[in-house]
Amino acid sequence: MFEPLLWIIRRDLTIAMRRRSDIFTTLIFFVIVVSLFPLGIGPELETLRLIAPGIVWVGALLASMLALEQIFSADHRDGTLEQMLLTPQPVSILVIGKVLAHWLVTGLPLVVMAPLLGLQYDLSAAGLGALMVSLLLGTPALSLIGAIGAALTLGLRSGGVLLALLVLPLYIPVLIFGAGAVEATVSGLGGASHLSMLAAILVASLVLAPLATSAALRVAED
Amino acid sequence: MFEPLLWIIRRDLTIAMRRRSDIFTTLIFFVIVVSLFPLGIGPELETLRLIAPGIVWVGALLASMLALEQIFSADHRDGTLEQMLLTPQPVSILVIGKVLAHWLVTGLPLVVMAPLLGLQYDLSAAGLGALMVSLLLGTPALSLIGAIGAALTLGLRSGGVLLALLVLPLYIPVLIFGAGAVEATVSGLGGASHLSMLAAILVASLVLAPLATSAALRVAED
Amino acid sequence: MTDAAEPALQIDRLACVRGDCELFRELSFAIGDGELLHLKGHNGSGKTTLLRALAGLLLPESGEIRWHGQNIRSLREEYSRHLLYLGHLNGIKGDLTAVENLRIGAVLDGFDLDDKRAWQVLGDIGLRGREDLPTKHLSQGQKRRVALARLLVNSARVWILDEPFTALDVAAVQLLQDVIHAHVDGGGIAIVTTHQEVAMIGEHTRTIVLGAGHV
Amino acid sequence: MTDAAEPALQIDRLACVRGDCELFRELSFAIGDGELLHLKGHNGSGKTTLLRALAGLLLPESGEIRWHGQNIRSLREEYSRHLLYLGHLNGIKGDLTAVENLRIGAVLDGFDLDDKRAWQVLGDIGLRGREDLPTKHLSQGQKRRVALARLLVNSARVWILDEPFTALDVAAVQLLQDVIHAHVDGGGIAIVTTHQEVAMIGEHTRTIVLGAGHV
Amino acid sequence: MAEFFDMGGYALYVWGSFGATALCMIAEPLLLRGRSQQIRRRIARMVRLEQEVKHEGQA
Amino acid sequence: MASRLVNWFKFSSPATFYPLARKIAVVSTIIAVVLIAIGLYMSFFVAPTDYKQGEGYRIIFVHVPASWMSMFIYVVMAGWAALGLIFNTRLSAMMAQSLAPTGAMFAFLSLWTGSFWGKPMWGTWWVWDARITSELILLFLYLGYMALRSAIDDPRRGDRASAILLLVGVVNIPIIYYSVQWWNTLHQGSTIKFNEESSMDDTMLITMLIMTFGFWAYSIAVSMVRVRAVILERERSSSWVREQLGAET
Ligand code: HEM
Ligand SMILES: Nc1ncnc2c1ncn2[C@@H]1O[C@H](COP(=O)(O)OP(=O)(O)OP(=O)(O)O)[C@@H](O)[C@H]1O
Ligand SMILES: Nc1ncnc2c1ncn2[C@@H]1O[C@H](COP(=O)(O)OP(=O)(O)OP(=O)(O)O)[C@@H](O)[C@H]1O
Ligand SMILES: [Mg+2]
Ligand SMILES: [Mg+2]
Repeated sequence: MFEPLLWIIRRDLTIAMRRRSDIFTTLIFFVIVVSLFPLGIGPELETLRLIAPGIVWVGALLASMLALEQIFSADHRDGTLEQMLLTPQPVSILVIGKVLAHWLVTGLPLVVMAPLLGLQYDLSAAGLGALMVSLLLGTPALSLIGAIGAALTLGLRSGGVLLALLVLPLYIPVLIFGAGAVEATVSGLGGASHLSMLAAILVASLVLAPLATSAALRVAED
Repeated sequence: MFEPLLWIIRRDLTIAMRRRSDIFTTLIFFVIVVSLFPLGIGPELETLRLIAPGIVWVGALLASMLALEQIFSADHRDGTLEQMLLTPQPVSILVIGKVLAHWLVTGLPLVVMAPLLGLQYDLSAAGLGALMVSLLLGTPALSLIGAIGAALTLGLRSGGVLLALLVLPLYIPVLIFGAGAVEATVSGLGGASHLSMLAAILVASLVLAPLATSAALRVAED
Repeated sequence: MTDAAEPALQIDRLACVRGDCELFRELSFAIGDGELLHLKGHNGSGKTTLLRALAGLLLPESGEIRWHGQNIRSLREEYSRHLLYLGHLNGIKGDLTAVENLRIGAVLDGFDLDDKRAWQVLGDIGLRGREDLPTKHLSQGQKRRVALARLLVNSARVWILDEPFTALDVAAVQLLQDVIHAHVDGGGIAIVTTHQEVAMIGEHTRTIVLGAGHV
Repeated sequence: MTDAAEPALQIDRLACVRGDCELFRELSFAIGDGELLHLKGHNGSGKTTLLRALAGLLLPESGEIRWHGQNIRSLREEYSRHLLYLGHLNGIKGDLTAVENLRIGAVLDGFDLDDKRAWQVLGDIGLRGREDLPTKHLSQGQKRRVALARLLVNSARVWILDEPFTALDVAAVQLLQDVIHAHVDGGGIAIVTTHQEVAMIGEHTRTIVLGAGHV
Repeated sequence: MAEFFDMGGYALYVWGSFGATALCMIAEPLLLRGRSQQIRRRIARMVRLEQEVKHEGQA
Repeated sequence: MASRLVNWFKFSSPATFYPLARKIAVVSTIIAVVLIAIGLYMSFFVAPTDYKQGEGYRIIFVHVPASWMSMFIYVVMAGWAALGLIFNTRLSAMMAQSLAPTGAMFAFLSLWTGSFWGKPMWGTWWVWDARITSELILLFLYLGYMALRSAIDDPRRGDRASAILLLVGVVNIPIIYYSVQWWNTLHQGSTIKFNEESSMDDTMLITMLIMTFGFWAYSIAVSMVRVRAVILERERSSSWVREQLGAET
């Protein structure tokens, strides 16, 4: 059970390494979106500090969502996805592998980059730490949940916007606890309870999302 | 020269009417994204009022950008785009027609919807007015500029994120003056100067963007 | 315009490259009014590429295509006015009806086509009763017929047809052949590719084989 | 497992619908060990659809497919273990080399394939010297060979091959035929479609024609 | 009567709510009726066309 | 037992359900009209004026039934979706499909009437209250379901994909609800809360229940008419539809 998982991850990471530009596009999108807000809102640091957790989190959420559009589509087009559905391995295992690889490639860079963006918004050191931890717990959950949407919209015409429509409402709990953790930390209340909720969501989606995703993939290959 | 323009618009509007769901998807994406921020930032109306112009504008910008992904792709796939390049009409005219139709279908609903979202953020009546006017001037400019990016990424694999990367930097002036107009109005300074800058940008992009777009389309059909 | 003795369309040392591979080079020939050019070659030999270059859709690697002595890149819309190109794709919108497709095509091609004439032409080409269905509900061959209906209403001088016979049944193939021959006999130019065994031989038919290393 | 006299794969009153149109209905047949089934039918008659249903990729409108008496929907991965499906798509990643593709396929199919054996098999199938190029740089026929290399390393009982001969040259077609016959002679099951004129006739070949209204 | 419609000063809000609700719950069945009639007409036309084709084939 | 099962599956065939749906639609239309008429009468002429909110509170008689219906319909749709996935019956997906627009409409009405209530009570059209926010998200879930359905051309694929979406959504609703509530309470000390203790007058409660049942009957009626349209459209090439239409026209 673990060997196929590791091989899938290895496979997807190898492919990602051979076409590196895809990784950077997501990261740069994140940076641009987050940097857009000060332009729209104005440069007052007090305001920015107030809204920083929300903005960074929404930015990460949008970036992760846009990157997800691609998670299954290449495999769908070249027929490797249908082969995966036909292996004796449980499809959910393969889904977990693919999502994990995808997160390593697109989610982890966001986590690493976020503190830098937090500095732009004058977040305190404690806030930056909470931001990183909350993203570290939250973005994998986003990837897992988003994979369901990606599988449901696989091969459809209006893919991008439709994916957003399906997935964003489901992202809301992650957003609330993620941004909440940072805010609670900044305001001195301590973000531990938020973070444990995030961890709970992560575990729950790790269990449930692959099932839904593999069902959706079977439908898409029908 | 005007007859083909009108026919292109009529054509695209007819098609949009026959598949109505595409229109709503963009609009709903806009509503969702704008509604995400309070969830990340917190429900205090004073903060929200402060950041409302920026948030609504960034939301409109992202929605318009995602919708643009589709502007040429259907025509590219079914071969009508190459036919358009082969008509005796100047391609820029056809581009203007298509962008205008696209804006009527995806941009105008955003303009109409924006005041409702402004209400959620407790904007004043004057602010709502300025928001509508600035979007009315700004979103066509966004569509015109974004069409260049859509033409450049036509038929490419990682279309969505790449388009974002190309187009977002070009959107920044529109965002600054658009959100600025609303803020200036709300704070009692009057948004007229911002709005006239927006109008200037609109006129400039009306002249230049179709040329760039048609050049890009020729390359895409090569 | 220019000297009448000069052939209308001249291809001068044309070379085209797709991806890594050079499809043809130093290709030169000319076509005059009233001529039909039958382009042959195996799959992937570059027929579509050449036709797209002739239509001005594709920029050749080197060489020139001249319409009455002038490079088509500088003529642009002036050249398109005389051109009708039908590629592998039908170029019709699935959400519009056959009549709407035909009329919009006509307007963009710069002439007017009233509703009655559109219905009539579509009836002639074998779509009676389906003129106002969205074309996405038509079968493959019927869609192809909608695209071909343009040939009956257009007054372009140069027809560039890439595999026009695909998906057509016997009756439609016959009809299309007649239309092409009538066009050529009327002084028009037609450039056609097809893998099917179709009698393209008329009085003024010439054949060019691509990919065999010679013209 | 169950009664040996019972055929391994039973198709019971199967019906499939694509879009609006019913491709076949009340289709029943059975295939036992050591049999080769040649599926025929014109374009769009539903061959691919049937094969995908047999592979468990497609949910039929009604009817059952049974493997040793049990519905394949309830067996799932248990059935996939005995299955090798090769569709219109090659199912190989263009960014990975042939060796990587083959080895990953093997791991997912549940057995181990060392590097040496992978190189050897790819050499056997005519890819010597191209084993570690990213497959996107291979020609169409070479890509198909990479996909077919799976047949040489797999121990699946049921082979479902959708147009396996496309893009292959004469030598490769011969090789593939031999491989299929060896598989069938060894007690395996093979279900094959092809439009090409290929000698699929062996001792235990059966033919089913779709779209002609009968089985 | 006027007093009733005034709703103790809350006329806009009360009638705005009840009005919108009434509007939606009346419009929905009407739109639905239009749609099902359209579907009926389209299918009827399809059937007619197919029969025509059949007749032509026989003739 | 077995025979009863067979009986149920008989009605899961669109052809047998089509005429039955008409009967149900007629009966529930009558019930809906009667109940809503009584409910309206009671909400304006029987229910007493609220001592705190004056006449404005009468909005509750549409606001609360609409809110309840919007939530209830989503759960019913998810139930149909689960049935469809398990038993592979086409009719279940059609039922879910024909409930969706009505559910979305009630979600919208809940927000609309709530706003028209919030303005006089709180002085603002909108607050980011937990309950209101989760109703908004519910509306998004409805719209997502409908958008996914209409984006998929193959109806059978659409059935299954949207069923999965519904089930994922229904698992998420409690999570969303509690997360929003928590988000709100942690941030907000002083914003207005629903005054839940205000003891509800019996007539008010009864009126609200009557309106709710009226809306309920309305939903059944509308969805039955819509399911008939959906059945016709999806089964248009089958012989029974052709006979049916031939008989009607
Ligand atoms: C924008 C404004 C509003 C929105 C979007 C809104 C939304 C909702 C929703 C979704 C429910 C159903 C919740 C449930 O049953 O658990 C509900 C119920 C209710 N709402 Fe509102 N509401 C709004 C304003 C108001 C106002 C101003 C009041 C009263 C002053 C009010 C009073 C009630 C009451 C009493 C219920 C029934 C609660 C229950 O039985 O649990 N709402 N509202
Ligand atoms: N966009 C492209 N990028 C790279 N290579 C291409 C592209 N389009 C075509 N080719 C290659 O160019 C060659 C010529 O293609 P072309 O379509 O002109 O062939 P053709 O003669 O029309 O073949 P057919 O008879 O199959 O239509 C083929 O080998 C093809 O693989
Ligand atoms: N995803 C789909 N949606 C709707 N219709 C489809 C879909 N896929 C295939 N079809 C239709 O189903 C029919 C059967 O297709 P199928 O691919 O099974 O044919 P086939 O026998 O394999 O043909 P070929 O010999 O060309 O491969 C065709 O008419 C096709 O148009
Ligand atoms: Mg070609
Ligand atoms: Mg096939």
